[in-house]
Amino acid sequence: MPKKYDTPMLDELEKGQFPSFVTEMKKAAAKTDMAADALGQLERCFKDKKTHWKHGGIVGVRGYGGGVIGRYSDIPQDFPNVAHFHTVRINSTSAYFYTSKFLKEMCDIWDKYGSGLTNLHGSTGDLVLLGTKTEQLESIFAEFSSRGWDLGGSGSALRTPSCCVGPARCEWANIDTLDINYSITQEFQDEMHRPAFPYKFKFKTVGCAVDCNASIARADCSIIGTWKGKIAIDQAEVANYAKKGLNIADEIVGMCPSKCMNYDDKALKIDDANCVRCMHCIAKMTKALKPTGEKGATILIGSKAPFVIGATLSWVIVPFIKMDAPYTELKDLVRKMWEWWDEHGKNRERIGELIIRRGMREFLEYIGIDPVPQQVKEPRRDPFYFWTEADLQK
Amino acid sequence: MPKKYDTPMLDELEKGQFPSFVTEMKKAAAKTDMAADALGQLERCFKDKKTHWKHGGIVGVRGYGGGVIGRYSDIPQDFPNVAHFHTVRINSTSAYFYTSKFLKEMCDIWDKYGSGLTNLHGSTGDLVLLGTKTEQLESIFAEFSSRGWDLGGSGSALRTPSCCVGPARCEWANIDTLDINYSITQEFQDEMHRPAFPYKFKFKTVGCAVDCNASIARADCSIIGTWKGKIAIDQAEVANYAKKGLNIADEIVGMCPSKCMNYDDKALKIDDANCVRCMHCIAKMTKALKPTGEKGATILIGSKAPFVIGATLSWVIVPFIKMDAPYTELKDLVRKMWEWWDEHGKNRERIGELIIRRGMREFLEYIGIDPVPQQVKEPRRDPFYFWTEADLQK
Amino acid sequence: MAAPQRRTDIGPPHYKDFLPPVIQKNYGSWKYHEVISGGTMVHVSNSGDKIWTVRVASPRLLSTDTIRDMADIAEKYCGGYIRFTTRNNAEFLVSDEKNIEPLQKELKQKGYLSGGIGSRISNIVHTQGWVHCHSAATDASGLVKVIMDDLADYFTTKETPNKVRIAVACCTNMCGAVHCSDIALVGIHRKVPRIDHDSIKNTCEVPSTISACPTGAISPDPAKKSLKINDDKCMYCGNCYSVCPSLPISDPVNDGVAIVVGGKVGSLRSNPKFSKLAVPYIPNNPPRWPEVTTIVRKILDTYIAGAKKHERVGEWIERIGWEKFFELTGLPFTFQHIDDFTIARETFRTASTFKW
Amino acid sequence: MAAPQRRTDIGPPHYKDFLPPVIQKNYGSWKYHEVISGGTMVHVSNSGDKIWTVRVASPRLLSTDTIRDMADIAEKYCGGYIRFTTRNNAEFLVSDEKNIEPLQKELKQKGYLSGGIGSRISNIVHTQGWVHCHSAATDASGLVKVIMDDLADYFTTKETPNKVRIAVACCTNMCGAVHCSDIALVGIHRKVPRIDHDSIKNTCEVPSTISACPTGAISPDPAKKSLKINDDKCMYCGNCYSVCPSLPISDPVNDGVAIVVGGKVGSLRSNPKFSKLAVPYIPNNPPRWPEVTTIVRKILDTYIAGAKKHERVGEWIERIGWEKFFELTGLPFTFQHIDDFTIARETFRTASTFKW
Ligand code: SRM
Ligand code: SRM
Ligand code: SRM
Ligand code: SRM
Ligand code: SF4
Ligand code: SF4
Ligand code: SF4
Ligand code: SF4
Ligand code: SF4
Ligand code: SF4
Ligand code: SF4
Ligand code: SF4
Repeated sequence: MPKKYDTPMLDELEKGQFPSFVTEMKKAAAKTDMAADALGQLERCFKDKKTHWKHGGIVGVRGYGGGVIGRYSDIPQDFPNVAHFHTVRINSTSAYFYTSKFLKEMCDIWDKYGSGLTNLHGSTGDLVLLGTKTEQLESIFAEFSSRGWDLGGSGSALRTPSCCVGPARCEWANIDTLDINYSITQEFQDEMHRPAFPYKFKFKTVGCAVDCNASIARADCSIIGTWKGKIAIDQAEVANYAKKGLNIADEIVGMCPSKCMNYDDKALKIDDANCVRCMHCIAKMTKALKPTGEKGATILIGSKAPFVIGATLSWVIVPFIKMDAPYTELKDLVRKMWEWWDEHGKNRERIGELIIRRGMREFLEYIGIDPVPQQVKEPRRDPFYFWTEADLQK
Repeated sequence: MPKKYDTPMLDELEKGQFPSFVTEMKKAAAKTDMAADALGQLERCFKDKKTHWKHGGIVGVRGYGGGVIGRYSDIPQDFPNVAHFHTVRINSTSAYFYTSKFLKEMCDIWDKYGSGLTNLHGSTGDLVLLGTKTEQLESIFAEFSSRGWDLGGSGSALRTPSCCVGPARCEWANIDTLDINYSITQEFQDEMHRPAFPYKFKFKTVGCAVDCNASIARADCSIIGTWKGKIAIDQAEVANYAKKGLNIADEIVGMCPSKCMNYDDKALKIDDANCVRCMHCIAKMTKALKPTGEKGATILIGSKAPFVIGATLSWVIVPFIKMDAPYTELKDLVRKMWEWWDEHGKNRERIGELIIRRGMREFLEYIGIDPVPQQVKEPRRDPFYFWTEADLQK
Repeated sequence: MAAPQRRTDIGPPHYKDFLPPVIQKNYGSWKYHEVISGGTMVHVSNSGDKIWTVRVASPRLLSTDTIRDMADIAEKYCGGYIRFTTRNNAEFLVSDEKNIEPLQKELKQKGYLSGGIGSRISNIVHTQGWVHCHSAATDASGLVKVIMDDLADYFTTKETPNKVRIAVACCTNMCGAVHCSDIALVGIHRKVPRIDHDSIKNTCEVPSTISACPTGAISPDPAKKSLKINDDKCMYCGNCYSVCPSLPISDPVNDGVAIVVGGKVGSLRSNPKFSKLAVPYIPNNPPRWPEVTTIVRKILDTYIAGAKKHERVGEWIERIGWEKFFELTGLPFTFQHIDDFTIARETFRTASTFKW
Repeated sequence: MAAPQRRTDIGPPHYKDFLPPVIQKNYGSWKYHEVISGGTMVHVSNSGDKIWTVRVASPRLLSTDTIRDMADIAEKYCGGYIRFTTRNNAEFLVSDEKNIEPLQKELKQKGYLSGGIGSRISNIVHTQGWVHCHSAATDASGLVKVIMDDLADYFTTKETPNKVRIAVACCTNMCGAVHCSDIALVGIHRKVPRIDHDSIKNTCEVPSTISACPTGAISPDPAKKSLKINDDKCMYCGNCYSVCPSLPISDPVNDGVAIVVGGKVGSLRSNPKFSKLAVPYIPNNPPRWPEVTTIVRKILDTYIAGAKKHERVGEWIERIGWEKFFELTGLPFTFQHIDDFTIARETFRTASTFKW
């Protein structure tokens, strides 16, 4: 029977409508010593208004340089069962589809070797197993890998790629997000498991500009599905929407960012050449509007959290690229990017920061992409710029 | 009789509809040796595709540190009369109003002591006398100052302030631009004539946000007239504009940046609380619309040319300030700004650059202005910021 | 039980093995969807097949007991198929219409909270907090719980003008999408890191610690074989502590929470936007952070009252102007709101066009 | 003639002494104005008084002969009153309606070009160029002349969708409002400054030269008691030459002209905007720079064909998108167009919303 702690502050967080993480911790605490001590220490954190975790050291499984986050308590004397409390990152499936069979197996393993606490999922997209001891890591890895599962990324490595639900259950997917995500993950296993980059690298793939995976905000490489062609209009469905009370003039035409729509109470028209494919009209009138023509993706690079130079959003590198399996063009492009980053990146410098530091030209030239206006919101202001000898000869 | 040069290239620039500066130079060249050599050297520049002027040394009049730009030819052997070719900056009148009497006197003096070439006006706003020799400077100064005229600014000093035509001939002036301009100029004579700032400082005053003096782009301190109150609407005149073919829905209401206008083919309405006072509707329907209420100015700081960190536009420091003569509040504020700039500014650092370097807080606290949302387009993104001990105590 | 045979570099299993048959059949061929209620929607394929999704909230931090229970429910009504969303909700994938009602009933009876679909508030993307991270300036799960308790009606039934995406990160490393969320909370410090001169030589790499500082506040202290911090330049971001354990920065009295608002990631109507600072600091007041929930509620209410249909928080604010945002919410505008970081000048108001 | 008595710090004369009587009387009390023709307008005061303005082009560089002639004309028709505009045109201020026609006639007959009022192209704000500046990478007056010759019809009679403000600066010090103009030309260099090691110690202050370099390309060369320039970092801006005469940068073969577009300073409809790079380089081809006038004309024609009434160049481009601007004008998009200076990242396209 694990030790029980008084948790008056945390108990307050079992009240209220929303499901309580404290209840979850208590459930696990009833079963494992680790979860019990985790709960006890958390109560202490609430009381002290500070974290009681220390910086992690390097722990992991044989042959891998990542996939486990080391974590130690700073008050192990009080909570000995979380003296070690490492996290194991299991590489999730594309778009987080599971079978009950797998989930139950996973629970069995985790109750046996770990705290019984999980995160479904971590922010990057791993199936996060929260809290175990160093000596359990090899067993956990053997249990999972023998069943066909592998660890995700951590450290200066490729991190677990993730994607939106896309073609599996969404009518707007322009690309096969699940397959791209799977294919990238399989292709770059070495880059994921043996950290050798200047810093972390993340892929996120989404089927359209709605971006249900926040790819543009938190992926070094954001792959966003799009199309080249017309938006097909089913005028009967347009009429239906109007009948059901959609104010097409205000809610659709009036909110179109490129002002390329027209509606005269009879027919809706779109000037496709001026559409920026923002997805608003399509999302709000899904039965009436459908992109047609060539499908592919826009590749954007560089988003990340604020350190060191401030938060960034990914920006366009390749406006359009076909995305047919096995995605060789994309993979080759990514390898080129990594080569350049490996060569010039400083320790803890993300690829986007490096591009900002050394300039788009060097990056684009290295990866063999031409400059196009789609890469910028607007051209530069100040007329100071570099010329190469080749430019001058021209 | 001044020497005559062949100017085949420049002669090409006497062709065409627009008045020719070459013709002007030839007129002067017929009278003065200096203008003749200036013309000859210019032809050489056209042929060589490069300037033949050298860096200027420090020249000036007794007791002043500015007002004259030294200039020397790099081929004085070929053009001895422009071996020296200094520029004298005469402080122009507010809004460049002149009498023929003064202009003629000016011409007489200049034919006598200089090249007979002028700029009406320099970009900053001086009446620029183009080209004279060091030994003439005192006489020129005596001639002008004895007639009530003074030199303008140059070097690390206050530069000649300038303003739009404003109340003198414009229905939209919210402030007395000419008087403000005159009053500032008189107040800060010492700052203009004896360079003691870290770098140059420019004032430009305009009567409204139309900004007919480009104040927001090229003044360290931009003073822009505005109002707090309603836009009075003369509906009869509105109807007149409509009758005469103005498409009020498209051209006025549809172009209002704050979308605060409404027109139903009968009456025009403005939601004044949401108007940003952009001046579009007023400019296009001047007979129908008129700002009312309290008049004053917005004070913006910091615009300049691109060196060193890139071009800047001035930004709001004081959203609204009353502008009644003798403008004491403004003058005191400016003195505070200068104090802070003097204390912290590096050599050749404009005040705007200094604010960017040290942060708005330090600047605003020093000059005693509160932070208000009107000073920013949007609040900061990245949540890293300073706290003072006083903040923490609060 | 003998240890099973480990394998390496196999990657995750193929996703096809986890897709319900109706999805396998209609993969990439969905025609449209309809939102049936706050927690249920149906997708219809070109073939006419349908799949219903019943979404329930999850605290994300799940015990194996709860996961087993979800798996049981999935077996009962969904052929064993279940998925999780990118915002950590669980989705029961139903192929047979007649299973929906019993499923919803069982979920309700077991206390699951169904919702998050459509123009509503969905789950809060968040991070480890005091549950697991050494870097946390506040707790994450606790904040999520108190905010979602307060706003639960907007998860289940009530609508907002458009989706409202809330995020929480426990420090400025921002392991969530805080920097692009409609409303987000982030843990911050307000004191200069303390320097443990004794341990520094063994635990920290000096050059990377120095270059971790965004403001260049850190320099070597050769005398002490340690580091120096220029207090005037330090803005308490904590990045030095991320790379050097000997620079602890957490401080129970001065740590707390900042609120940023108006970000988004989708491109609908307007481009992706960064969140911007609304409230620079609220003290940590666990377990229920009442000041935080009050302010979040105030911001949300103001948005709901003022926004047009389909406007996201950031779109609404940009339409009315930030000056009106501060006026309408009653939040004070302080020196902290004025940027002084890398792109500060791009945020300054370079026009006299604003509202009084 | 004995030298007159000098006076100091008296400032300019009072403006009132230079205002025509009708302006003095109606000062601050103007009611409205009407544009009568490309070169004539009338302002009407609340009292009913009127003042007519007849505007003529000026090359700005004026000889005393021409100024005297203008003064004579002003005496004849304007009671001696004349003013100059902020864009260097001359304005004859007429109080008596019957003087207008004779004035216009005399101006025409003497070859003055009347225009610039209303939705037209007004005079080009410009700088010294080879006429007077040591820093000039191109000539200013020459460029102004050839462009205005080409576009003179738009000064006198033809209309543009809104005012088109053109500027010319002969180097990147930009002594005009180049950085915020509808269309502007700026002289640029394309080679690293040469270092005159011999003269440098006498002519240059080392620290200010080093800090003048926006990219940090300059460092001391203690061996030579001189400076070093890192060629890879130099972007040929010429600022070092501004502070140090021993770093000449001008180069007849590689100097030339860049074109920037889309800037404005007024707040009407949209906020003040910076100009952005349209053409990175056109060789200096005096005396008439035919490549420059062709491209300026092309940009202008495309604007006139595409803009809505009242749209400024920058507003038109922002509506259609920069990708369309390059497509419609046929101007090539090059590496030089992509910013790599201080706020580069703010110009990157952080959205997948663009036009093909
Ligand atoms: C577990 C997780 C948060 C969560 O609760 O979900 C997490 C937790 C940590 N992150 Fe993170 N990050 C997690 C997703 C993210 C994300 C979001 C994403 O990936 O979509 C970001 C923002 C996007 C980005 O990559 O910039 C993120 C940005 C950071 C950063 C800042 C990186 C930067 O370039 O600025 C750090 C600092 C670092 O790398 O030293 C960091 C560091 C950390 C460390 C390893 C703490 C540290 O300083 O060493 C945290 C370990 C906590 C622990 O003890 O469990 N974490 N981290 C997420 C990973 C779970 C998973 O694998 O699924
Ligand atoms: C004469 C004039 C151009 C003209 O043809 O009209 C001019 C001419 C010079 N400017 Fe200027 N500037 C002139 C208005 C401007 C303006 C426009 C304005 O004032 O509205 C600007 C841009 C706004 C600004 O202040 O930033 C301007 C920005 C510069 C700069 C860049 C300053 C900076 O902070 O980046 C320099 C470089 C310097 O100061 O060393 C400069 C330097 C110069 C020097 C003194 C050259 C030098 O490097 O020493 C030029 C002397 C030329 C000559 O030989 O005659 N000039 N200069 C203008 C002054 C006439 C007058 O007094 O009326
Ligand atoms: C299930 C999920 C994808 C997944 O792979 O897991 C998903 C699924 C759908 N999203 Fe999403 N979105 C999901 C995360 C997102 C995200 C990412 C995020 O929140 O981090 C965004 C971007 C938010 C942003 O811009 O900041 C997102 C912005 C949208 C929007 C755009 C809303 C807007 O107008 O700004 C739509 C379109 C709409 O609602 O009209 C949309 C629409 C949809 C549709 C209707 C797409 C479809 O046709 O199937 C799906 C059901 C909508 C719903 O839940 O209301 N989804 N959706 C994610 C559910 C998260 C959750 O549990 O709540
Ligand atoms: C005379 C002058 C002021 C002065 O003190 O000298 C002046 C005078 C008037 N301006 Fe201006 N503006 C003058 C320079 C400017 C400038 C500054 C500049 O060009 O450097 C601007 C800002 C340009 C910009 O935004 O980049 C300017 C932008 C305007 C506008 C706004 C146009 C727009 O919609 O963007 C108006 C309003 C309009 O035309 O409807 C305007 C309107 C006017 C009115 C109608 C104001 C009035 O009611 O009297 C005046 C006559 C208009 C005309 O010429 O068409 N004036 N005007 C300047 C004449 C310069 C010239 O010779 O052409
Ligand atoms: S990003 Fe697009 S394709 Fe993917 S789930 Fe969202 S709406 Fe569907
Ligand atoms: S997708 Fe967006 S830009 Fe295109 S027509 Fe629809 S609303 Fe307009
Ligand atoms: S800035 Fe305003 S007040 Fe001054 S001249 Fe222009 S329109 Fe008139
Ligand atoms: S001044 Fe500008 S913002 Fe105000 S009502 Fe007129 S057009 Fe709209
Ligand atoms: S946001 Fe900071 S404190 Fe929270 S999990 Fe990430 S690194 Fe740890
Ligand atoms: S807390 Fe941030 S600003 Fe302060 S010293 Fe550390 S890294 Fe630098
Ligand atoms: S722009 Fe440059 S070259 Fe032209 S006058 Fe100004 S400083 Fe001289
Ligand atoms: S030309 Fe400009 S970039 Fe090159 S060394 Fe000189 S100041 Fe630096």
